[in-house]
This record gives sequence, C-alpha cells and structure tokens, in this order.
Amino acid sequence: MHDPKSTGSFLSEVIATTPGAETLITCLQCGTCGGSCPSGPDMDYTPRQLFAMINAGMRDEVLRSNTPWYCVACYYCMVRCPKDIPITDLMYSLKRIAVREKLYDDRDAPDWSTSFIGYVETNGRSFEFGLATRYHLTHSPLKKVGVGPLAFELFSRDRMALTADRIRGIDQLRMILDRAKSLEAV
Amino acid sequence: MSYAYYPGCSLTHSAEPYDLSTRAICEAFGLALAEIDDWNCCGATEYISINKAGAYGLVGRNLALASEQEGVRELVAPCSACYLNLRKVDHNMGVYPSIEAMTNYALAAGGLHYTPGSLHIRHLLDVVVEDVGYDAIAAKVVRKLDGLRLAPYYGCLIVRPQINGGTADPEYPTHLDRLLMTIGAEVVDFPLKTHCCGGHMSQISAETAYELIRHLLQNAADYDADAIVCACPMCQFNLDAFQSQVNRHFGTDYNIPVLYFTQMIGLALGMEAEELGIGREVVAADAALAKIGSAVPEVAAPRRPRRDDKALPMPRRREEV
Amino acid sequence: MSEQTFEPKIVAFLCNWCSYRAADLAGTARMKYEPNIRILRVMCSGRVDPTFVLKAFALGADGVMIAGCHPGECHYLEQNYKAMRRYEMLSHTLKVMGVEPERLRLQWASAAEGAQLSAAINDMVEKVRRLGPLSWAGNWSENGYHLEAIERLAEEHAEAMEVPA
Amino acid sequence: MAERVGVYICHCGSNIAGTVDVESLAQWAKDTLDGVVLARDYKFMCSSLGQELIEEDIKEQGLTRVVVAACSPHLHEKTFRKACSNAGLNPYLCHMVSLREQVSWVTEDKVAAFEKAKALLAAGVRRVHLHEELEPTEVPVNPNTLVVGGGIAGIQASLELADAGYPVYLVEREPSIGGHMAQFDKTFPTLDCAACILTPKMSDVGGHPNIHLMSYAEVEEVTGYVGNFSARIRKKARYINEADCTGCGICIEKCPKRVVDDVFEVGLGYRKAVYRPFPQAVPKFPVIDREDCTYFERGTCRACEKFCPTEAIDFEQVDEYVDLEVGNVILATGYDLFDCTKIPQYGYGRLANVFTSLEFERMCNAAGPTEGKIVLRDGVTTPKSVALIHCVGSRDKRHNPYCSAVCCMSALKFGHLVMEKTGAEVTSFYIDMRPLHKNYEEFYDRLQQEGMHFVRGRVAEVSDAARRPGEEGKLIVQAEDTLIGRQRRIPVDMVILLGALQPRADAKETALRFGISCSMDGWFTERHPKLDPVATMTDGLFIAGTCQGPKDIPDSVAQGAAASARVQGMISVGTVLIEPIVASIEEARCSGCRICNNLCPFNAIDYLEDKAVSTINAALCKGCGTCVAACPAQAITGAHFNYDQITAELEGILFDAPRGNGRHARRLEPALEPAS
Repeated sequence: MHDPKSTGSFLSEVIATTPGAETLITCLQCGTCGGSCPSGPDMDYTPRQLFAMINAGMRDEVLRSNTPWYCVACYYCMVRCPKDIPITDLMYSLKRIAVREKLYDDRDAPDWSTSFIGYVETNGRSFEFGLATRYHLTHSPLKKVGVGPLAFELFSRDRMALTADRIRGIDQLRMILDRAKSLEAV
Repeated sequence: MSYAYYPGCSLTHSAEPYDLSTRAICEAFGLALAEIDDWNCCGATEYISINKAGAYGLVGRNLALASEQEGVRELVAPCSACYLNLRKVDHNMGVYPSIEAMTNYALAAGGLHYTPGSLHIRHLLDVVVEDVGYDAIAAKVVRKLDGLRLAPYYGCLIVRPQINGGTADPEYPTHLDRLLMTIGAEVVDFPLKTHCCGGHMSQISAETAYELIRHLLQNAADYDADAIVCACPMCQFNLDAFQSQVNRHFGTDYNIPVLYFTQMIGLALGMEAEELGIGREVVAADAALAKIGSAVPEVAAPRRPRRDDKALPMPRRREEV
Repeated sequence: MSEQTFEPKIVAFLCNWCSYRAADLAGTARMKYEPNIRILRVMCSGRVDPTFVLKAFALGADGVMIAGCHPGECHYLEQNYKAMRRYEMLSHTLKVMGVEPERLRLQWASAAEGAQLSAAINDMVEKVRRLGPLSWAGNWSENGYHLEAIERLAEEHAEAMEVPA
Repeated sequence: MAERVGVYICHCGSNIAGTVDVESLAQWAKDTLDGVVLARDYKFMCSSLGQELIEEDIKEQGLTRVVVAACSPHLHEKTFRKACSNAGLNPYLCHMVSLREQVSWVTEDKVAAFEKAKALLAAGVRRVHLHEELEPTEVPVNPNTLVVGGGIAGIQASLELADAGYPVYLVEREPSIGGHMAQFDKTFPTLDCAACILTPKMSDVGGHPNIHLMSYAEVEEVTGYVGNFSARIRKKARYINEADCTGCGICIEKCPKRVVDDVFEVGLGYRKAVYRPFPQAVPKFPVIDREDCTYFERGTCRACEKFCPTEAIDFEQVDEYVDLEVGNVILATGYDLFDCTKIPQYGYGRLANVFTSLEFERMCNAAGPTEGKIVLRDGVTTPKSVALIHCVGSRDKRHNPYCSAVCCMSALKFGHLVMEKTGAEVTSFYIDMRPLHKNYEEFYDRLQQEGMHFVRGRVAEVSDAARRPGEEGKLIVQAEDTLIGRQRRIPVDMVILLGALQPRADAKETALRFGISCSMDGWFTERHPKLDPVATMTDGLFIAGTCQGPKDIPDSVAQGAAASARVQGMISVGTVLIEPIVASIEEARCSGCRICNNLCPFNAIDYLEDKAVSTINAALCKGCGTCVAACPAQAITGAHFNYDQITAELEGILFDAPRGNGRHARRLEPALEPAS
C-alpha cells in the first residue's frame, strides 16, 4: 500500500519536524485555514493550497512561497481546522526549512527574523531601536516613510531605548544556544 | 499569593506602562511578583522560524530559572506572545519526549534543567480574573469608570491555541468584558475582539498590517468606543503607534486611544494616571479619561435596532463559562 | 525479524460483543498488527477469571490482554466494571509475584475500534518485547516495591468485598 | 470414548490461502493434534459443497467433533452448526477458528502467520474435545410489539405491523407523533409538502385498531428476553382527561400564558402553557405544561378548566404507569440537531440573523411562526441575500467527525425555497457536494440552473464587523473559495446553518435501558453494518431511522419497514430458540456465600433461603459469565465457556510456548499434550 508518509517524501519531512502534524495527511482541503487567515489575501498561496502542494511534493514552490512568512501566528486556522492540523506550527517548520536551504524569494520577512534573533543572541533581549534601524535601513527604505517620525514619537514618550539591555548570563545563554544549534534540529 | 514574573522585552521599553500598571495593581491586590532573575527574550515569533532547538533552549532557560526560584509554582506573563511561548514549550516538553530531551540537552550546556509541568504558566489577565476574582476587584473600586465605552480587545494569543486545557472560548471569550464591567465601564460587544492586530506584519508587509489595524479601528469607531482595552504589548503597539500611519494610508481620521486593562483597573482603584504610565501612548487618552467621574454623559444609542413585537425570539445561548 | 529478537507470546481475552468485533473489523479493514497476539473469545470481559490469567502465564505466555466494551457500553450492562476491579486486584497480585505491570493490560475497544485495538496490540507487543521473557523467579525480591504491592492488595481486596451491597 | 475430530481449513479463495499455507496446516493438524482423524482444506467451506463435505464426513467417518478454521464465528458459526445438525451431530460440538480476520488479513509475515494459525487451530481442537451437547430452549414469541418513537420511521414500522394484523404499542415522548418530519416544510428532491405526505400516515396511526398510541409517555424499564419482554411505560400527566377531551382547543385559546416553544418551534415561535404542538397533532389532546402553567406556579387561574365544555381538565392527574408484555421492540428514537452555539465564529445566538436549519424549516412552514414568510429576526424584513453554510458540526473532529448525510440536499431545498419566496440571492458554502440518491444530482443541477451560487469552501467566520463599503449592516461571510484559491467576503442579510444530525442527548441511557450498544459517535449499533442493518446484538430488539445514523426520510421509511418485516417474521414463526449459553449452579458445591447474587444485572440469581444456596433462572440469564468467574467455590458453570473449556483453549493457544527455563512451569496432563 502506498504510504503518503513514506520516508523521503516532502510530506514526511514536514510532518517529522512539527509536533502533532501527523494529521496533515487527513487534510480535507476545506479552506477553513485560508478563509480565516488575516493575511490570506496577500499570500502567494493559501495554506490549504500549500498543503496540497506539499502532498504533491512541490518542494521548491512551497519553500519559495511567501505564505509561511506572511503567517501572523494568530492561530485562527489552528483552532478552527476540522482535522486538528497544527497549521501555525507547520508554517514555522516551512520557514526553518526555507532558511536552512536559503529558499525564499522575498528577503524582508526572513531578514526581519534573522535580525531579531541576532540581537537576542548578542544581548539575550530584543532591542527594538537597533532592530528597527538595522532592518529598516537595509530594507527598501522608500517603503518606510513615516518610520522616522514614529521612532521619534516613541522616543519622546520614553518608549524606546537607544542602547540595548544585556543579560548577565549571556555566556550561559550562548552555550545553551550553541548546544541547541549543534543538534541541527530544523 | 506569590508568582514568578516574566515581564518580557517589550515591557522594559515600548510597553513600560504595561509593566508599571501591572506592578501597581498587583500590589494593590496583594499579588506578590518575583521577577525571574536575569530572564532572557522568549524569541517572540521569530526564533522558532529560524531554529527549533534554539527556540526551545531560549524559552527553556527562562523556565529553568523560574523553577529554581523558591516556593514559586505559578509563572505569570503579561505579554501574550511571551505567555504563549512559555506555555507551549512547557506543554510540548511534557507531551513529546523527543522535545523534552532536546531542550534539556541544550539547557545542560548552561548547567540548567527544566522538568515540564513544574510551573503553571498563566497570562496576567487570567490571574487577575481567576485568583483575585470579580467580587474582590469590585470591592476595591473607588472610581467607577462610569460612562466610558470600552472595546475589550483580547488579541489572538491569550485564547489560542487551546493548549494545556485553556478554558476561555477561543473565538468569543468574555472574561475581559466582564472584568471591565466590574470596574464600571460600559463594554461594547466588540466583534473583532480576538482578531489579529497584524503582529509582526507591521515590519514585514506594512500594507497587510495596516488593513488589519484599520479594520479593528473602524469596528471600534463603529461601536463608538472611547478606547480600546488590550492585554498584549504587541496589540497596543500596532494599534497605537501605527494609528496615524493607518490614517495617512487610508485617508481616515481615527483617534482612538489604546490602553492596557491594567491601566483601567488602576484608574478604577483610584490610582493616578501617571503612576500607571498613562500619557505615554501615541494617541492621547485625555478625552476619554476626562469622562470618568463626570456626570453620565450622553451616550450614543447602541447600533443594534430595537426589537419590536413582530420580532422572532433570539435563540438561547449556552451558559457562559 | 532477526533471530536475536525476542518474540513474546501474548494471549488476549476478547469479549464477544465489542472487542472481538473490533478484531473482526481490524481484519476486514486489513489493518496489519503484530502476529504475537493470540485471541480467545469470551462472552464478556467479566468472564475472565483471574486464574485464567495466572494460568496463561504459567503456560508460558509473556503477556495477557483483557479487552472489553468501554465502561458504560457493556452488552451485559455493567459487567466490564467487574472486569476492571479484577484487573486492579490482579495487577497487584502479579506485582507481588514479580510480574512486570506491562505484562497485563486491560483494553477497552468498542466494535468500531479496530484501529485502536490493533494499535493497542502493537503497543503491548513492543513493550513486552522490550521486557524480554517472563521470569517470575528472577524478578522476585523482597524490596519495598513488592511489600507495597502486598499492602495495596489487601486494601483492594477489602474494597472489592464491599462492592456488592 | 476418544473423540473423533474433523478439522476443516477454508481457503476463502485466496483470502486465507494467500497468506497461510493451508495444505501444510491441515497436514500438521492431522499429524500433531490429539484426536484429529481427518483434516481437509477446501476452497470455500461455507459453500453448499463445503457444508456437504462436513455432513458426509460426520456420517461416514463417525466424527464426534468438528473444527472449522475459516472466518469469524460471527459470520458463519450458524452455517456450520447447521451442517452438523443436519448430519445428526449436536451443533454445539462444532467450533470455529478465525483464520481470516485474526491471521491472514492482519499478518504480513507468512511464517509468523503459519505459526499463529497453528496455535489457534491447536486451541480450537483442544477446546472442542471438551464441548458438551447443548439444546437451545424454545420459547413462544408474544405477538405484541413495542415501537419507541413516533417519527416517520416509528410510524412506518407501526403501520406495517398493524396492517399485517399484529398489535403495536407506539410510545412517543412528545405530546404528538410526527417527529422532525412534522416540523419540515417541503421535502427534497420532489418538494412535496412534508405535512401533506405525513399527516395521512399520522391519522392512520391515530385511528388504527391495532395500534395503541401512548404519546407524552416514556419507557422506564425493559426486562425479559426475545419473544418475552416486559416494559414499564410512564404516561406523563397531561392534566387533561383523554376520555372526555374532544380536542376542540378552547382551553388553548383561553390560556393566558404564552411561552417560547423550544421544542416544536425550536425557539422561533410561541405556544400556550396548555398546547398542542401543531394543528394536525395526533393524538388531538392538548397537554398542560406544568412548568409554565400559571395555576401550578401561583395556585390561581384555571381559565382552561372554566371554559372546557366537557370538563376534561384534571389538575389532580398524576403520572401513570402501564406494564406491557411484548415479543419484540423497535427503537426509532431519532436525532437531535447540533447545538450551533458551539461554533461561536458563526455567531449563532449572538448575531440575530443567523438561523439554524430547523428554525428555517419552521419559518418556511405556512403553519409556523411567520406563516411561511421568510424574514429576518425583526419579523418583517425580507432578506435580499442568504448564505447557506454546510457541515456545521459535521466532518469536524472537534464536534462530529461524520458526514450528516442530509445537509447538502437540505441546502439545495432551502436555496430553492428562498429564491422562490423572496427572489433573494442565495450562496451555498460547501466542502463537498454529496447528492447521493435517486434524483438528487438532478436536483443539484436544477438549483444551478435556477441561479443558486455555490462556493467550495468551509466558512471561516460570520461577522457583523464591516470592513469594506457595502458591508455595513450586513452579515459578512468569510471563506476561502477553494476553487479560486482566494479569500472571499460575501455580505448577506441572512445566514442559515446546516447543523449536524447528532444522537439524542440521552441515547446512551436509552441504549443501556434496552441493552443495546452505541457506536463511538453515540448512534445505536446495528448487528451488521451491511447485511443486518436493522437488527441489534440483542435478539428481539430492532432499530430504525436516524437513531442508527444520519439518514434522510426515504431511508428512514425503508428502515422502519425493514424492522417491521423482521418482527413479522419472528411473530409468524411463533417461537424462537434461545442460545443455551447460560450459567448454572451446582447445589452441592454452593456454600451460599451470595457473592454472585449482586453481580448479576439481570436479577437472574436467586437465593434459596431454605436450602441456603443460590440458583440461576436460565430464562433470565444472558450468559455473560461474570458470576462464573466470581464463584470462589467454582460451583457455577458457564455452558460452552466453562473452566475446563477455556483452560484447554489456553493450553492449545500456548502449545508452542517454551516452558521451564526458570519459570514455574506446569506439566500438562499427558492426554492433552500435543503428540509431537
């Protein structure tokens, strides 16, 4: 009997890296996820289409699509899915595979994530000002008119720090993260 | 009652008012908060997008540090994203042995260990509603928020996904509604109460986020809300800081202040606006707050038409849990 | 299957109305499960005399499964509850005798649950396979574990005697 | 006398023979197993040739025991017992081994399959040695039948039995029979009016000399066994004397108390405290609802009593108990509609203009609360656009995993009615269209031609939060149109939720009361899903209609008729054989400890004070064997499942288990040791 989860398929790869995702093979293609998604209208493919493509083994197209990167992690799809598919978690998995294999077309979202974690790994905390400047100065600055005034507004209300906080145990945290990364878990 | 407190990065800067008001009301209610010593970022929605084991290690360190604190079994987080990350790691470590092994293997590099289930991770809103309780809150109210029309905005992550037996309805919760009524406010039945604020899309695809923010603001305006009340720094940031850009983008003129539920409780308990961090929001709340304590002002009639004799009865709803 | 792998023999007592039909359904649906299980039909899980279980172990079984209708769904109204009580007592007895608890399993399976039954069988076979052959004498030692079980056994027995009233 | 055992191994085509080497197995049985005088393998044992083979061998070879290793005994045990019986061998001296369901169909490894087959066969042979001759008891079948539930399935079953000349007791919980069908307006796909086809049947029931109708009544207790059940019926107090009431309805007219009707009008309309659910109710007698009645509440009023021309009102009436003796029971207890508030994103209960399918049926019905006008909750506005949402609570792991079978067709029917009566735009949101029966697909085609819109996508949410121009004041239905792959927001005036069909809230209790079982979903379980759909595991108990699973009116009617045919068969034979698998107590060994007495849920065990021993009433014993297992003195024997038989089966099943080796091994009695 043909087993859609047989090792080696893209479907099995995606399921293996996502807790509780065995239910993906029972997808009804009902579209509840795509209908519920707040950023659905801006996605290349709706989550439902992505699942059909995963099943069809369209690895490259799936990983290059903007769909996972446009997931806002609101979990609407997940609590509404009639088949209990952990859709949000699947999106995280697709992002990780795409980053690992550098398979993404639009750079904004992945770069936002990498900038973010860069600060976390340096300081142990996120750093809004640094993040905003580093990210926004390198990413289509023309689109970001108004970001300057916004930063000023926040700064003037004492809601933005110009220097980063750093935790005392940063060395400990780095050891933990290095060990974690050595697991190469996707 | 004593709690390990995980403020999260936002509450140290952009959402400092949330931190101030949280500490103020917790003190008033006798909830002792012990901040986790040297906590680190929870990874937000970003770390898990890049590295799974790292994301678990990051959160795992916080859980391990909190569980080392003496006499503390409850961990409270006011930020919905932090709350979800902490809760999810604890939950998944408990359910999937491979995840437990992976996380503790990473933590061991820093000399730490976390046993899943050893902490009860809760959102601040749940703690206030469940541990303090509506009656005890009502008993402490000295300044009822009479005449203030508030839109209760839960956002996504307090009620979703349903892990660890969350009790609130993931689509239409009512505990924040009831809390705001308890402190005397008029609560609008806000249909978008659990819809998305845009999350990180404000950084990635502004247009996507602006439309979501606009929709929320429009709905609050349609219901004549004086303010939107939220329980998450991300929600507050997106709705407040981006409001003027949304107005510019769509040619609208929304002017709806966005405040934290802790600030509203603080006001009702008679605290000063300043000690609750009020005044640091981008959209000024002055007009809304001026209403409190004054004679009951004229309130716009509810949008829903009156029922007349011909009307068919409404279905009876299940008892609210 | 390598020659080194230990293949346990497990006897299963299935009730005629639910579990035996679940096994029929697993068959009809061609669900493959471990061949180590050997099924015996009884009318009700309540028919399973504890001595049958002991007898099975004595005859060389490495594990015993008792399967019946879900609580509240018994064809004979409530007899599976009696099976449940006997199972509790029996597991303490077996503990005392040095038999690992995984070797006796009480499984609920309705007539519709072929998949659940076959999954339970696979799970049990795997667990017993890891335990290796049953060795009563080898497992016996007068440690706290056994003494505790003996104490619990007495309590269980007292409770069980109170039931019919 | 040594037994002469015949072993028959069925190939079942390739079903068994494809995995198990049947020839070698037969050879092994003959060579190894004790008492086996012949072992054959045959293509299809259940064929008449296969059966004749057994019969000939019994006669010619003098077999005293027969083991058939084939499929599950649930399929062919009767077949082979009959073959034995034909050849003069007591049928209980035959035993079946399930090689197909338990070996060949579930095992991949052929070597392992062969070993397992050997063990099962050894067990069967060893067991059959100890089988005893048993004689089934013949009991008469009472010609009365109890039908529970007066919906269309129960009505059909009752009428067919009554027309055949047999007495029927029809018990209905509500004040009138008619069930859900009486609430409906039209029926798909022919669109004939539900009342027009149902009410003639209802009045047939009401006037039939062979039907004793007990409405506003419930079955409290059922005891006995096939052919001879006793049922206790509680007739709830109507507070109206049926003998005097003419059904004129003046009491209803004069009653000052108006309440929301949660049952028949599903909360969409009102009724009085004294009421008849609908004008064509059968029986015609109204009921005073004690909960709502002003007199019962405050002690004054009695308006109905004052005006009743025949003095039929009786406030002193109490519940009445009636004991019935019946031979068979047909359960036709129907379904409940899914509670749509459990899916809050569809807004039911919060958004006024979201309706359930049953609410819409009532609204469409000319006798309903709006007199057939399709209007919004304000009672006056006609909708200009309507959305139909399929699969509400169906095909959803969070609620009911199954398909409710009728919703697609109901949606098409609703679409037609809305368009016909209002001219509104209608959009159906479906996951898969399932118009499965005769003329259903044609109806789908017709609605497409009539201009109904179809969007393939499960609705994500219904909201009143306007987002774009044109959405103000509307309900916005948001879904992915999966055929385009885009999210769509469709503003409408009215939303109708096609809620799932669910087992009755008290189905489990009902099943327990009647001694039948429920599936995981809660539907009553049929004896066989394909070949025996209206019988249950309990002889004499039949099921019909939606209590067995979601189905539409034609299927419910067919099942009602089928159940009635089964009962008629039982009655016309007049007697039934009862399996002799019962327990008995050996007086000499009984110590009178009475442990067994309270174990029996059927009260089959009595204690004889004078002899100080317990005794079992074979007619009441169902043969579960729990008392057998519990008897500390082993004084109780369970026929066909006695201690020695089960022990022998165990010894056989473990024939190859290594003994000794540090274990507390017990040597087997030499007579039962395999010859090898």
